[in-house]
Amino acid sequence: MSATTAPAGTTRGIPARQILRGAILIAILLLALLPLLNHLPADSAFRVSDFTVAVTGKWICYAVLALAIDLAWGYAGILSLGHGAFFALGGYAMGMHLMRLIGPRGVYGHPVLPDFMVFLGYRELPWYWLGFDHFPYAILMAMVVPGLLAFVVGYLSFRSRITGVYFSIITQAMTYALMLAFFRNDMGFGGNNGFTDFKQLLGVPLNTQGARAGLFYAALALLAGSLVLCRHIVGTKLGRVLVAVRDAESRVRFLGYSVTAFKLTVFVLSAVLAGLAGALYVPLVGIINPGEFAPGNSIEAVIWVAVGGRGTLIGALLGAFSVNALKTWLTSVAPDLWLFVLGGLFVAVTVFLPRGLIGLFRSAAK
Amino acid sequence: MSKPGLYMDGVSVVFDGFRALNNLSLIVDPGELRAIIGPNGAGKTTMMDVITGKTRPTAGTVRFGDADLTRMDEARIANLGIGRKFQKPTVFDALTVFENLELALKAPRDPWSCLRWALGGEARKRIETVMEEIGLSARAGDPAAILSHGQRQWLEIGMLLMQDPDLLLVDEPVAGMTDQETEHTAALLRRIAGTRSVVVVEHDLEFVRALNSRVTVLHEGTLLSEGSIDTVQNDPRVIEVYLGR
Amino acid sequence: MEKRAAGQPAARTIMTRILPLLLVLLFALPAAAQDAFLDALPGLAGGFGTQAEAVERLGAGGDARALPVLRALSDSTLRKNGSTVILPDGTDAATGRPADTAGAETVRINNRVRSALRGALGRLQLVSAHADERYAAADSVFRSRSADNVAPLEAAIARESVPRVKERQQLALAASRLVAADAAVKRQGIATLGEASSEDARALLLEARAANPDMTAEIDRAVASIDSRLTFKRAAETLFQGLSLGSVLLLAALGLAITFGVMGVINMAHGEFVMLGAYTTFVVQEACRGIPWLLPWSLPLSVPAAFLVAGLAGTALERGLIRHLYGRPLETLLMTFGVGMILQQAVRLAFGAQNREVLSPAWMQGILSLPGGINITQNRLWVIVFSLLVLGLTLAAIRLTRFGLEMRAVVQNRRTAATMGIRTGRVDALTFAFGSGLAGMAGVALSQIDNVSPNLGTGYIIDSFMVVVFGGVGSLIGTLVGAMGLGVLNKVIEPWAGAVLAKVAVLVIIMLFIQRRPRGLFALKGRAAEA
Amino acid sequence: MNSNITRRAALAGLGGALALPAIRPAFAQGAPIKVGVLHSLSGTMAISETALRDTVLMMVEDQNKKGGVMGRRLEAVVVDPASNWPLFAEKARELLAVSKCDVVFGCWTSVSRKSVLPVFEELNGLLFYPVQYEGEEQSKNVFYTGAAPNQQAIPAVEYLMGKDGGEAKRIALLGTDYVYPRTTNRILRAYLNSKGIADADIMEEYTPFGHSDWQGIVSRVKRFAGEGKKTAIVSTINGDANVPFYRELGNQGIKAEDIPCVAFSVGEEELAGIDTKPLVGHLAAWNYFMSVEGAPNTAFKKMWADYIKSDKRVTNDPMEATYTGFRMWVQAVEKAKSTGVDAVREAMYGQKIMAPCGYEEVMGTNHHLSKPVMIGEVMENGQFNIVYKTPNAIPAENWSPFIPENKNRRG
Repeated sequence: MSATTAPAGTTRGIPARQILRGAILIAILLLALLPLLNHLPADSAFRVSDFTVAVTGKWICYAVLALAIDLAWGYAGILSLGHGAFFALGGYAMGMHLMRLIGPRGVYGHPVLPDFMVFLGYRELPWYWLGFDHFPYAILMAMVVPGLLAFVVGYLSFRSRITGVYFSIITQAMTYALMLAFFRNDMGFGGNNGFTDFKQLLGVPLNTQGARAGLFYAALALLAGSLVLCRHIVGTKLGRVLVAVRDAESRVRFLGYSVTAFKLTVFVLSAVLAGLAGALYVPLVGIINPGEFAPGNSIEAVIWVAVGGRGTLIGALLGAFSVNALKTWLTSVAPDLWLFVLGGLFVAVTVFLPRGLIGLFRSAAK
Repeated sequence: MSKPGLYMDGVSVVFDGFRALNNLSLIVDPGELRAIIGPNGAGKTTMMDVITGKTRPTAGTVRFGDADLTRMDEARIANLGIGRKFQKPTVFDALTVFENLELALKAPRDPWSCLRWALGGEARKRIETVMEEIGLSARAGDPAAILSHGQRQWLEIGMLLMQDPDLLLVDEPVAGMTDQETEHTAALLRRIAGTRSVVVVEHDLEFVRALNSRVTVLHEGTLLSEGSIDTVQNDPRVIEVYLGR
Repeated sequence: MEKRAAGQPAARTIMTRILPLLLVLLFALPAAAQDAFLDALPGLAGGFGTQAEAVERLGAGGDARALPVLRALSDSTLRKNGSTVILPDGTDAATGRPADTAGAETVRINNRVRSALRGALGRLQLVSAHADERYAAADSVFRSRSADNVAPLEAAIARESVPRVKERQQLALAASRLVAADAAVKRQGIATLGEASSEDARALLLEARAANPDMTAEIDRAVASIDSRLTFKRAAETLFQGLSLGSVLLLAALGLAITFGVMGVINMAHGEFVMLGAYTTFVVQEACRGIPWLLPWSLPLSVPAAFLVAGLAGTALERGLIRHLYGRPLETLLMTFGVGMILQQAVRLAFGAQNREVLSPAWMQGILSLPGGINITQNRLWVIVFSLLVLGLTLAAIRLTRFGLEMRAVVQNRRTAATMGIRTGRVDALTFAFGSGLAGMAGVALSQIDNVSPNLGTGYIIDSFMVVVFGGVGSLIGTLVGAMGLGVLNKVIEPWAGAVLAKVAVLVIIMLFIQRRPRGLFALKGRAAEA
Repeated sequence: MNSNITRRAALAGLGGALALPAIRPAFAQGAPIKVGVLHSLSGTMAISETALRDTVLMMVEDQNKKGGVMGRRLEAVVVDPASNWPLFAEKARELLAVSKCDVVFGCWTSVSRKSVLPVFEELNGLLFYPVQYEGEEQSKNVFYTGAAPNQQAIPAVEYLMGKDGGEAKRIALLGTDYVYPRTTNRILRAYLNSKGIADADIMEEYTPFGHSDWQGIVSRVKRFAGEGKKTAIVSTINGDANVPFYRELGNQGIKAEDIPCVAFSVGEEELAGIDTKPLVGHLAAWNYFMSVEGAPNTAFKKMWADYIKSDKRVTNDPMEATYTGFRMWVQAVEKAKSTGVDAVREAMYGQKIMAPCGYEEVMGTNHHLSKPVMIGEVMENGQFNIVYKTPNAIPAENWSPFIPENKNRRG
């Protein structure tokens, strides 16, 4: 919290908060060590497998997505069930860049067109593919496209005072519509198969330990940066207006704040963060496909935040890591039963732990 | 530059065939303190809603100075200098008393300015003064959620003061207050009224008497009677409405 | 004279090759009809080509013994042992004596044989005692495109007393005349077909157009005349399809209109309740298998069963979990998503991931032909009727019953209702159970048009929410109009945008509409709505 | 009956992941050979893929009864990629890098295969892919035991245009909008053009996954058929969408005699969810039908019925392809005397096996199996009446000559 907060009466929370802050720092440092441990000899007890590095990198991207959702939902009360769409759009922007980089190494050896365009009979690159051969442009698009979509949908909705579950339903329909649209082969995004078989990024071949470590650190940097940014925002008056909007939207209006502008700001920012997370996610997992737009994905991401504890930022990270780790573990250990465990967890947390795991820790700390 | 006044002429609001306001006209001069009374369903709250932009009138003119309020949304109207205190005290539970007042403080209201906002010494002083006034200095760091009902009323009045409006709309300010607090509120409102217009909606006739102001009586969405409290109390139409036929 | 229609050049060359053989047979027929039956019979045990030929000969012979043989062949109950053809009762079709059934195998046919079979059976059944069989026979003859049918059809028409059968026979006659050798007869056929309003008649005419260059003008006129009626017919059918899609949406959304629209509970497991209803239908059907006379009624029986099962599941969900989350709709949404995951996997483990087969009773199959040649499918019609019935019952339950009154009271003012002695907890549970039960009933209907699989519900949940929001939350009439409107809109867009874009377009239109009217088509107005 | 199997599968998964020693007859020596199973057990693809998981587990159990491979026990490692494509890649990496699987049987959809392909190539793993697909691919780390387009689509259309198939002159290509139908239809269009069928006589329409309202499309097909030429439907409709599609065909009274419909993705498993009476005579093209006669198939069907403890569950083409692939892999390992991927790959080329379809199938150096093509007509009992078979197994053309760009292909 910022210094503007009045000094009196808040002493009780401080030790717990410091412990938490220390824990985050340690966790980030430990994460930063992972790729290094990957280089240890295979027989070392501390060696971390390729799999662990890759899968942790993926979780980091999910954590950024969770952070973005928490900023909008936990602080401004905007529950978007379409954040997966922003994530996927960012991913598609990066995917388009990676496809352009394949160049003549594709199966059909076409110098410009990606394979799927060749066998679907495209003669030339569609206009919206132009420019994606440049990395900065692709990164820019990974932010602009989700941001723009969030702006349009947000502006129309917030202006019409569509709130709460109605907004959730609208955003859910948005991601569903996008999923259907991206499944169409005629859209020029590879249909159901999406983009795969990437070769390189920034001149580095992708399927190497080094590239994976690089991507891992990029994701970690994005996570750290997003966390710092989000914490800063929620510490300013902007953050306090957002909380006010969450708790009593119309009261904020009578104070003279344009609720639409504030909601729009945070929603667009959140979408941009989600887009960046998606952009890093794609080279890490090696595929982007319209399945990422599936409404279930967005709901799951919101559930990570709920599990961790919303409105705390750290809870979002905790939720994203714990739920996904659990999912990775269970889909191998109990392939037939993991849905029960995960579904049961979602039910239990929402009913019995309204403040999530973080709430549990905090009450334990007191 | 003179302070603006409120001007309502022929205002009607129709919900699904039900006339909440019916051809209501009302003028509040700059600096005036005005009490508005009326039985339940008389249209008091709807009138406030129309002035603050929450409800669009079906017909009629609402002006504040030169500004046409029927074309503006709540935030713009608030920024024109119209503040409102709700019947049910609405403060931001998750924020502290200090933060609640800080949000209300008159300052640029766009997101970017809020992001770059830093609390200056003068602003802090103003907040502290108001906290003093509303008797919440000791609770500055407590979240509003743990305040008592009366304290929440005070906090909301404090927020209204922070807004520094030219017109205050106050809806039942003394509900849940002790007699002493009620007196304190009346005095406060009388004092404020010197520099700005104040419209108070209240049921408590003792409190209205204590305000010592012009009184407007609403009934079924129209103006029934207007004048001093004594004039109004002796108006047979008012007596009929309040005591029934 | 040709035995079969010769529309295409390829078919024609083949026909000319076997034509001499057929002609010989034809002339031999009157003299030795009985021999022809016995001659043709062993052919049924041969290869597909031989079979087809044998079938045609059996049909042309008009021998009474051919009918049971051909029927058995069509039902795949005919068996063969070497070249002996065995009827279902175990007798040798040739001799009528019990046959050696050891090692006998079912006679299998393919489409080519089936096609010949239809023509042959059709001709033999023109004289059937049942009007339905005669109708079907006329239909078969219509498709078999053989000039040989002219005489039997003329005879049949002369005898026929049932108008709809007669009409069908006349059409069949026209079709048969179309391939006649005589030009005048042909013209007669063209004229009659030109008055029909079916795609089949149009196809026949166009087929004849290629074969008869000298009659192009007349055929074109006839086709144009059909087309003018087809435009109307197609518009009517599109409307029906839209209403049908709408009725599916209505069914899926009705339960939500109660749980979400009335109670404000976002139940993401709603689709899973629909799925439970569909599986209940399956279970009821399997239970009925033991009692054959009950089997056709398993579907109607499933309706109350599905209502109960989904309703009980709903009660358990409401009492066990949702009631702890009242006033927190977003948490309810997330929680019920978890419940949905669990239900889906539970059903997958209990019933397997594969689709389950739910039969359609005979009265739901096939096509209903309306005047003007408009064809509507029976099962879709039933779904529309069913959806309107369910809507009617729901409205009646809310407006006319004590429960409905209490429900409305609790929705409008919980505290006042409680002080008046209404047990609000019980009303909540019942309302939610009622909404869930409606979802279960939707599942019964969906089992007739979609997969009965654990994923059944997932495909409907978003559409259902959109319908409720579009129609106006809290308004059942809004849900009806919303569902039907979206269904028709979808079907109108579909032909020129394709199925995918039509769906996307409808979603975008709804989203834009909701921005303009956040409370939907039938919004509750006034102070109550502001709260 | 079914929960029994799933529980067993779950236990197998547990055992695999935790590496619990199974109670088994003694094996000669050496660590167990790990067999990865990468099929979706939840989500949209579970409907098709769970049967393949069971098939692999059945094969592992059977092989262990025979004493394993080279005296070493086989151990199945089951994971659930949950119909989620990035999860497929993640699970593939886990199977190879963490569980150290020597071979993986898995994937159904093309996109799942495309998703795991870079992982298999990077870590030099070995994948057996058992489903018919669009071709245009050949990875040294994958053996494709399902059909390429020339082993399914083209013979089927040839049949439709022949005398027995009704001499179709007009073809409606209906498919789900994804790469397999798109590519297959592109190949078919080129093929049909080469046979003198003009573009005006070809209708092409795509629908989304899980499309459930076929009224409009089926009536458009009827209209398309109303042009006076014999019309047939070629369906590449995928998975869930088939049940409502066939129901609509039946309800709108489209009989196989009038407009036959030949499908490439509809097998016994899919028909299990449909009342097949109105569909009698509609066709499917595969390389195997459960109704194939002969000793190899009888043995296969018995093995399945015994394993699944039910005589109601059907076998289908991808299961047969899984079976064939598994047997071939065992033969190749025994020939190479190693489970090393490079050694096994070399040993795979030219492997022969008498497959349940009743033909001897050979693995080509193009990583694809030679396969016979069979056309079956739907019968009332949900099985197929085989109306046509190629005399021999046909080698796969995974790079279709009907796709002109293949001329520029690298390598």
